[in-house]
Amino acid sequence: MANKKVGKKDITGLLEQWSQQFAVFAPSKENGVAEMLKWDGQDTSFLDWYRNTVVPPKASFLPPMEEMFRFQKGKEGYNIEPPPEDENKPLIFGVRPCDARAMAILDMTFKDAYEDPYYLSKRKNTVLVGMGCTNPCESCFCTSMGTSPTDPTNVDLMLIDIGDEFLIEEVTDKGKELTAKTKGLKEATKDDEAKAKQANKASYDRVTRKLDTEGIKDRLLASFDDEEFWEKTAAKCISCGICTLLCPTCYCFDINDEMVKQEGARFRSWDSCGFPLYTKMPMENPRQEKWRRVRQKVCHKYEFYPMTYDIIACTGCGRCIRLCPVNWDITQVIESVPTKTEARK
Amino acid sequence: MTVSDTKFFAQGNVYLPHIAVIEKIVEETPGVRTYHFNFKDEKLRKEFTFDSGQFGQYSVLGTGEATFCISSSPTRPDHLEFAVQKVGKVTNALNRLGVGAEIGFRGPYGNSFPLDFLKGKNLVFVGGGIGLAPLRSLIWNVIDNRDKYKKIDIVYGARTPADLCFKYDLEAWDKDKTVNMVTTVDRGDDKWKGKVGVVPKILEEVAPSAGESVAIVCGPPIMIRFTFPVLEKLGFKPEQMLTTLEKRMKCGIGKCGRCNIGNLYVCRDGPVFSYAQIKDFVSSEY
Amino acid sequence: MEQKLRQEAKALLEQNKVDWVIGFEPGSLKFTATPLITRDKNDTERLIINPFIVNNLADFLTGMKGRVGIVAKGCDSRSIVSLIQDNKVAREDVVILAVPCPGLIDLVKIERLVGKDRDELDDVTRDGDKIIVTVDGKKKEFATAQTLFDHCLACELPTPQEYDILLGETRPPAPELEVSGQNIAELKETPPAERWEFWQNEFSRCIRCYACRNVCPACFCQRCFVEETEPQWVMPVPRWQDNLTFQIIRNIHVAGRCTDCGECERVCPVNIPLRSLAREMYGIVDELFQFKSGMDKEALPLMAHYEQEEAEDLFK
Amino acid sequence: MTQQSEWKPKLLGFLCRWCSYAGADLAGTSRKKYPANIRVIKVPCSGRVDSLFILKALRLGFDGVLVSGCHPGDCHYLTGNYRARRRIAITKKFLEYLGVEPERLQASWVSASEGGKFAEVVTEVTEGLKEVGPNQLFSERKLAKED
Repeated sequence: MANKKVGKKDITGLLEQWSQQFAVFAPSKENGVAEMLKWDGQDTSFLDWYRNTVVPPKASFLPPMEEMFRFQKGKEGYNIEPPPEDENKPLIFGVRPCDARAMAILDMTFKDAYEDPYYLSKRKNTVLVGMGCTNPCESCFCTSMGTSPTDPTNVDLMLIDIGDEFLIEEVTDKGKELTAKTKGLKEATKDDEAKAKQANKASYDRVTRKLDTEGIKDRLLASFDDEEFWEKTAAKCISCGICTLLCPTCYCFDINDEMVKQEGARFRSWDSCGFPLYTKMPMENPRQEKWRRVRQKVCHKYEFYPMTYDIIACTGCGRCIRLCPVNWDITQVIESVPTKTEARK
Repeated sequence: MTVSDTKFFAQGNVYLPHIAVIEKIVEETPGVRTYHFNFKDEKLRKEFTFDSGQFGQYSVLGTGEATFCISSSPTRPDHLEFAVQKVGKVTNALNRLGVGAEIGFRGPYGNSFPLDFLKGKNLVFVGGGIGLAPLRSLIWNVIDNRDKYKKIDIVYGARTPADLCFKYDLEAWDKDKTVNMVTTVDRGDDKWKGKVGVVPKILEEVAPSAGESVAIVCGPPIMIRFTFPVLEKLGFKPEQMLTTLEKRMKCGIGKCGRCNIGNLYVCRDGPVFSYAQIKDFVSSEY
Repeated sequence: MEQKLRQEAKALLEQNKVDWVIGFEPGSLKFTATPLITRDKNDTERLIINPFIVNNLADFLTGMKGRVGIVAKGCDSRSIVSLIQDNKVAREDVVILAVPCPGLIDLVKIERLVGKDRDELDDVTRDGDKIIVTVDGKKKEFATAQTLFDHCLACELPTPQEYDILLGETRPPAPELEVSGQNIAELKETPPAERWEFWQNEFSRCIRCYACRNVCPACFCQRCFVEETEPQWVMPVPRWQDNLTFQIIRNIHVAGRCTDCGECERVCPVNIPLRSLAREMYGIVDELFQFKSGMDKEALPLMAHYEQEEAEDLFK
Repeated sequence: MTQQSEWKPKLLGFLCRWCSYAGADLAGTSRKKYPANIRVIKVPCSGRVDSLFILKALRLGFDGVLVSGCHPGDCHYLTGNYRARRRIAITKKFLEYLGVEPERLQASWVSASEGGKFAEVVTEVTEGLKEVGPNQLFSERKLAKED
């Protein structure tokens, strides 16, 4: 496919063009941490410092809090009002391949059996412009999880850094449509694409952290009842929600109602299997102990998801490693799962 | 994996509840009430169908949503029933509602009892406390098509005689010659003349034969955990043992992630499971 | 000091004086130490003491059964004493291995000074009063006042008072309150309406991960008021009104228990300046009731005691 | 400002049943004049008032909260008001630091015989609230930047 290219100094112009049709979100450090914020119109300093955001792009499809519907209690009973059609068309600039792959993993759940209207409508309305990593973090291990710092598969457009320009790979029709309507893009030459390939190789080798997930599904199944192992693994965990709420492949949510006088609404908000009340039933709580909750967190991604969708629900973005208050490291845990895969008791 | 039949979606959105009106309330025990309800929307009232074993998400708008099985049988579609034990925020709110009050309902969700698999077999129902609610839907379904099934044994127990739910059903099944009704309580009282003992022990006494039989178990987790070994001792193979499991649920459609047992979601892949499906995880996750 | 710690910890386990040892071992990322909780005496070989042992290990005590040998810095030991005051931990169940703490290095400050993220630095070491950062092979020196945590610069008890084994000579407190309070100062000058709007914006970014609560040794309730559903005081959704109410009440609950260990601000993934709130409450409690949390294990907790005359001016 | 004159502050009073509630009764029976926009919750002791009640009141839209109990030393439960004093002092100072107007949380000691003092306190608190204006603290104002 004929790739395009754009100079790094023309990025501002490019984003301005796109801002006419889309609500452009780009990385920003305004609040002291990297996050996707509405692009303020001129700042493109993120091209130098940006590595990855703290809150993953999943937050624009499954927001930390979302109103599902409103209701009013009138004289003749309840009236339920679904949310208005959201017409804003976001464009997220700078999505990393690990987060893009994570959204493909989330799609599997939100499309399975019943379609989730909220998540899927946002997914359809949003354009994802990916950007290849040139400076992976120490905690990143995407190359061990079936993707790479420049993997274009799950975004509409993919920008690869080739010196002072970006090569733009058109991945989906939405992407082609976008570049067709965008002025000022140059055609990529053969040596641009050679430079891109060479840049991809360089980025790939800069991911130092490795993880061998060979046979992990069976190892976890075999050690599912190994309480001693799970207690040792969960010892230092403090059951906070960082590694799950900020994980791009975590999708658990809670549903709550609020009503003031005669009007109310039902909310959906992020939840975590690490929280003690996550499975609490009035009579008992199957996962009261911390080690059971840590086991669920690990097994869901490396055993249950593979059993159901034949893919490990982890893309090696490294957030859970670098953001954990006690430096609980998923790669160390996976390596330490007992290797004996003899039949279960 | 249940196929998503979208015909019962309210306004095309799986999460929006339909409005239903409570028509009758039956006090089963001091803590348990059965609600008879029907949809406000006439068209839906006629078209709504479900299978025994499926559940719904019931809303007290402003308080929250909770999961209960549909405890009436599809063979008696004039109204729908569900039984509620007063234990938490939504169940307390439900308890404050009277006849004529409006609740929300969305569903039916989950799979159902495999009627074809049960046809032509002896059926052993093992119920505990309010666990009889899902079984009740299947029992009346089976009794209304009595000729399709062979012997029926029902072993049902509760903590005390006052805790026995659906007493009127127990009497009806006791009178029915074609049904062997065994009721027990953990602790009897002076007026109680029936059996005394926990359900698994009484089941051992009843000792139903495993040949051409299927056992359907539902009750508190402790009862389920002790019933499976008894059934195995009686010769029941894992495929011959069905159960409906109860887990904390929020979405009811396999999205919010909390009702899993191993890789299976109780709401989407259940709530009816064969013991074969869940024996890897049930001991440590239920 | 590390060598002594390893020997003492191993001895404690060998002589069955404790069932558990809690300390620090090297982390899986550069310049991090991670808590080590173990019963196995061989694991004590991995125990370390370096300028990155930031966690307040007292937080683990409330969840442990049996006797515990615990490595404690000054602020950690004050948290342990505070837990003893609240009868959450029995003094005889705890063997405190005291670390005279020189103050810990704040990697966020170094990242701002050097302009590089922590995993791009080659080395960060401390030499007396200077912190030496090696990046791209070049060495840069910074003063401790520029690079230590704000709470370390304001530390009133670098060496635990309450201990069983002291792992080095006592360090006298040398608080540099002026430098330490810089980040907090300019917020206090802004007019009230602006301050409230500042906190409104900060807490609109909170995602309710509860790391600030779960990492805090003073937050030891079995079931937090935030998780109560009957009555539903605070909605469990990350809306700024509920996030702010949660944090206000949390700070009131830990008043007199918070020892300003700075962990709440360090662990917040969205960088909300939580220590400004904790430090303010720490100051209010000191100013109104001259109460220093976790200093004296015989003293009654703040809320379990009162004086005849106090805070009269606030009452009509 | 016209809006100011129609608007009357809504005040929530936590009155300890042994002293201040009786004081309020006395103020009523002896026809003492005081603004009527106080809603009263009778509490067994001022020590029963949790900071969460105060926050929840402000969260639900009350313009001000008054906590009133027995004078230190007269408490029916001996130490209830001492504990309340520490808790309310901390809550008051902390809310002021956060930017909440000091007039929004007031506390007073009113004994059963001080009907007059109760009327004065309520009048004084209501005047203070009139100056400060309606409680916009938790209202859904547009945030500074739309993110």
